[in-house]
Amino acid sequence: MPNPTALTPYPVTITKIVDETSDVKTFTVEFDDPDVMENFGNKPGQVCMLSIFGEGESTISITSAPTRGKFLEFTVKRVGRLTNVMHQMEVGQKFGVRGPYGNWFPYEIMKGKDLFFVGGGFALAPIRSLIDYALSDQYRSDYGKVEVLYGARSVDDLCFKSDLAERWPKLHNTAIYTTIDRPEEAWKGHVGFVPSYVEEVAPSPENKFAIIAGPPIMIKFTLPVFAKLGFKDDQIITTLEMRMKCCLGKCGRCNIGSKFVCVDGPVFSLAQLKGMPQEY
Amino acid sequence: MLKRLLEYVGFEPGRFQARWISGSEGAKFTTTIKDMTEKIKSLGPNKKMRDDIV
Amino acid sequence: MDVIQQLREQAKKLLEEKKVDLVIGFGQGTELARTTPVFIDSPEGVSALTWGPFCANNLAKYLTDYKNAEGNVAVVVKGCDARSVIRLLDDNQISRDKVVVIGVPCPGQLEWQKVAAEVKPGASLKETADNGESFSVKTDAGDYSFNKKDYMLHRCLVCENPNPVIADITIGKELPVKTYEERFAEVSELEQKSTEDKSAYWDKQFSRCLRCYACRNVCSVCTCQICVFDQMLPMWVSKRTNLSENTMFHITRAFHVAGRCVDCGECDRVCPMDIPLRKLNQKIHKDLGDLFDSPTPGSKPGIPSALGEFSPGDPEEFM
Amino acid sequence: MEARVVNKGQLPELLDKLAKDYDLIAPVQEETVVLFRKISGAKDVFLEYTNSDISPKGCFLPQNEKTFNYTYTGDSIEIKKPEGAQKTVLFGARPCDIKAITTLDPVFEGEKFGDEYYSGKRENTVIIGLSCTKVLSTCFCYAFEGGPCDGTGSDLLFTEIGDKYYVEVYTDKGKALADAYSQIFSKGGEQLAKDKEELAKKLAGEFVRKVDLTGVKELLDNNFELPYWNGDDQKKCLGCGTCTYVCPTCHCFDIFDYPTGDFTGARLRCWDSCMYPEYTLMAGGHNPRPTRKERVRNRFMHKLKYHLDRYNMVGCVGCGRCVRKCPVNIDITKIINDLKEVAQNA
Repeated sequence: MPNPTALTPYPVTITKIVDETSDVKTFTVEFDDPDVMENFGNKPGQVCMLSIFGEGESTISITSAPTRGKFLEFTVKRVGRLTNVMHQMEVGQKFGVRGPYGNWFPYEIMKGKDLFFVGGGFALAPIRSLIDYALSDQYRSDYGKVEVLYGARSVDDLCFKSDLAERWPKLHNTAIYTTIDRPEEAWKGHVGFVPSYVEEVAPSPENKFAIIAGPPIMIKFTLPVFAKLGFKDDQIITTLEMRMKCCLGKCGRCNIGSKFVCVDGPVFSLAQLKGMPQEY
Repeated sequence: MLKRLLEYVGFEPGRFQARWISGSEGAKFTTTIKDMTEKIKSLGPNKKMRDDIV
Repeated sequence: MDVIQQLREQAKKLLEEKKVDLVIGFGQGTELARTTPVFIDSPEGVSALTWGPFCANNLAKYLTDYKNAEGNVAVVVKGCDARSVIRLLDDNQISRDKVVVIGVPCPGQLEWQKVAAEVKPGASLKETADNGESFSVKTDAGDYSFNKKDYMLHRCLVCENPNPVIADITIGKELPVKTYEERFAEVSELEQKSTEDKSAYWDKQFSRCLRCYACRNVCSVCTCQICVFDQMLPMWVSKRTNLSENTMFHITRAFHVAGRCVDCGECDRVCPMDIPLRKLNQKIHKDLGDLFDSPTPGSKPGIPSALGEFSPGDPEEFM
Repeated sequence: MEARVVNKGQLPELLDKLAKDYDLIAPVQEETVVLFRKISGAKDVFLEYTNSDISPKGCFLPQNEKTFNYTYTGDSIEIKKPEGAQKTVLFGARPCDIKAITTLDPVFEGEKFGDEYYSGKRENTVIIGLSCTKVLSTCFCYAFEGGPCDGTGSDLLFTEIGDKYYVEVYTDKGKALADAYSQIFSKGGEQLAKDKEELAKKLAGEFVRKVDLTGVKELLDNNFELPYWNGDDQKKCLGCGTCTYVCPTCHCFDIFDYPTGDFTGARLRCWDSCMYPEYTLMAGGHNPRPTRKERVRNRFMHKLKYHLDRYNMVGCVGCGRCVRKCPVNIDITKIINDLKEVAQNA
């Protein structure tokens, strides 16, 4: 029988808070009850429902790969009521988490392929779980070259600076391309929008998957670039964001056609998306 | 208008009062507040629009 | 030529001469005794227009949807609907030159459920006629007569003015304006009751409310951009139904339209739970009369909204 | 199929007994509206109705429901759940409404995750259906394999024949209840079975609303952007929630927290409607269904296609409430017939 108590959140304690940018923070949390973490079994790309009692719940993707350890990381941008309260919380405080929900990146069929990640703004978070998974010691050998192209409006808006600058470049067979929209003196790296940068880097389509996540405007201009480079629709994977309340496929609001993003998604290939009504 | 509407819907008269008191009429202010509190005390706790969440 | 013929002629002319790009009128509904709003944008489409004792909707509500659309709009209005047009104009919700008002003096509207219960199911309507005290309804399964006293909507029994007070085109002849000695009989009768009885009466009604907001969405003068009950940030009121939030909703809704409600009675008609909302609005109309002796809003152009204006003669109960 | 007989005269006695032993939910009349409420005895029951104004869906998915109480101080979290569902009997529901409950089952119990609140009530409730004796002009349950005397989903189905009720036992739960009150549920009744067949045949001929679904699903499968959806329906729709709140197969709900103190409160669940503008409004301001056209299309696509795609059951049971209650007479049967024509000309 499917888990009937799915609506009840489990308490977690905040163990670390990293200020990614002025309005984006990454929370590292651990379950108070260790064996909840034990058989939590989250896979890269899945989401959780975070509960701040008194404010409500919000769907946030797990940004830490399951291989990183007995904790979960959530990157939260200050947008609405709940996220505002979260941004005032300190280490040691608790909130509720339930999940994991949704499907996950098809890392099985990605085995033996190169991976080209494209992230925009703080939306690098949902795909970071797959990046770390692919770069993890257990599974690194399963994947080819791992490239990450990441862009943000300005230096202050760059998320996961330590991963981008120190941790990821040192790992085997990786290439990190970071860009900001407009030039700033302290910035030596590439300047320009993500779509044009992808055109510059011009990844070859064969034996490669492109995983894209970012604001709709960025995705709108990046997809044609990949098409021009010869990527077929089922080689391009993205993760969607929708308003969600139950995250269990019942409350009916996150539907695109007959698919519920919270149960059949949030990870979709471009081929799937093209087969669905353009209402998202 | 609102006072009559509230009474029409079943709030006790006197539970809602409106007074125009200028900054200099300190005395009138105190008497008005005193009258109101007595009136409301005599009416007892308000039963309408009670929150039912326990 | 009967009203329906004239209606179609006028609409056709307006569309052909490009005076308007859209005519909003009544079309035959999916039940014998029902009509449904139709939006006609081509001269050939006017054949869908109809008229009769089943045109209860207030079409003025749709004018706010087209206030920024390019092109003009014609709308068919009854006496009560015309008051909505005036109120929308006084509130600057719509611009006069973009609207062509087709006024039809209204002999009263029947309650479709009551008529449907009498008529043989599946019959289709042939024609209707107003015979003063009753309506004759001819169908392909026999003819019926419905006397107004029992089958008409209550609001039509105390209709203030069947003739549209604003109309660029008037179709059909003027109808006598009735006067009533006690227009607010129901309200006064409820006013006399004790506080407990009044509270019990309204608690019983409001406890049934589903908060489906049909009464708010059908109201032609409810024209806020984002209603306080739809706001998420901050979330003033939840979508939960309980007596206290339902009571708050109805008091707030009635008070927000105080001085602008034209008493078209649509909120009362569309409520799926038959909550007597007109009895609530009528109380405000009665107070408007008593306190500021202002007539029903919209009954004449240029009446200031009672809560939007003040004059030295206003009563000052609160001094 | 086992059968029983109950004399109409003994119905009040049965209902009084049920009201004592169970939470009895039955149709009552308030002013001019027929609703389902918990009643204390037979005197409150009102059975002279064909289609109640509100469906008995609230018996399983109440309009408001508390999922749990919480005490939260930022450093400690405590969750207390309400106690489970009581033993309940739902009496007097019509076949179309009961069939609607069977369309809700896969949503709440079939997906990857269950729902303890819904399942708790479902297991603890005995459904006693009541066959129709009349057909309204807005009824079209025949179009969805239902029928005025169809027993799908009922534990017991009463059919009024003369001064007796012919009772069909569909499930063990029903049998257990019938046996528990055996002095009222007398055995036999086989000869009444024929009378029930005649009643069913008579009623089947009384439907006036012609609904023909052929070709509609296929048309909707291949066409999302149909010009039909730009038609009058989306112009006249007022965007109120009436059609979804009276519909027995609508299951959308909203979850939110209701603080009752600085650190205490309750997480509540209540009905929601896809016709409201902020139903899909996201925190960032983006709304995938911004105008009434998308919302009206989504509602009817859900009823006629999406529910069928996910659970292999059409999302409508033909009760006709939305047809009756829509302030501007948007009619799902007209939409089905129009779509059939669109499919034929395509």
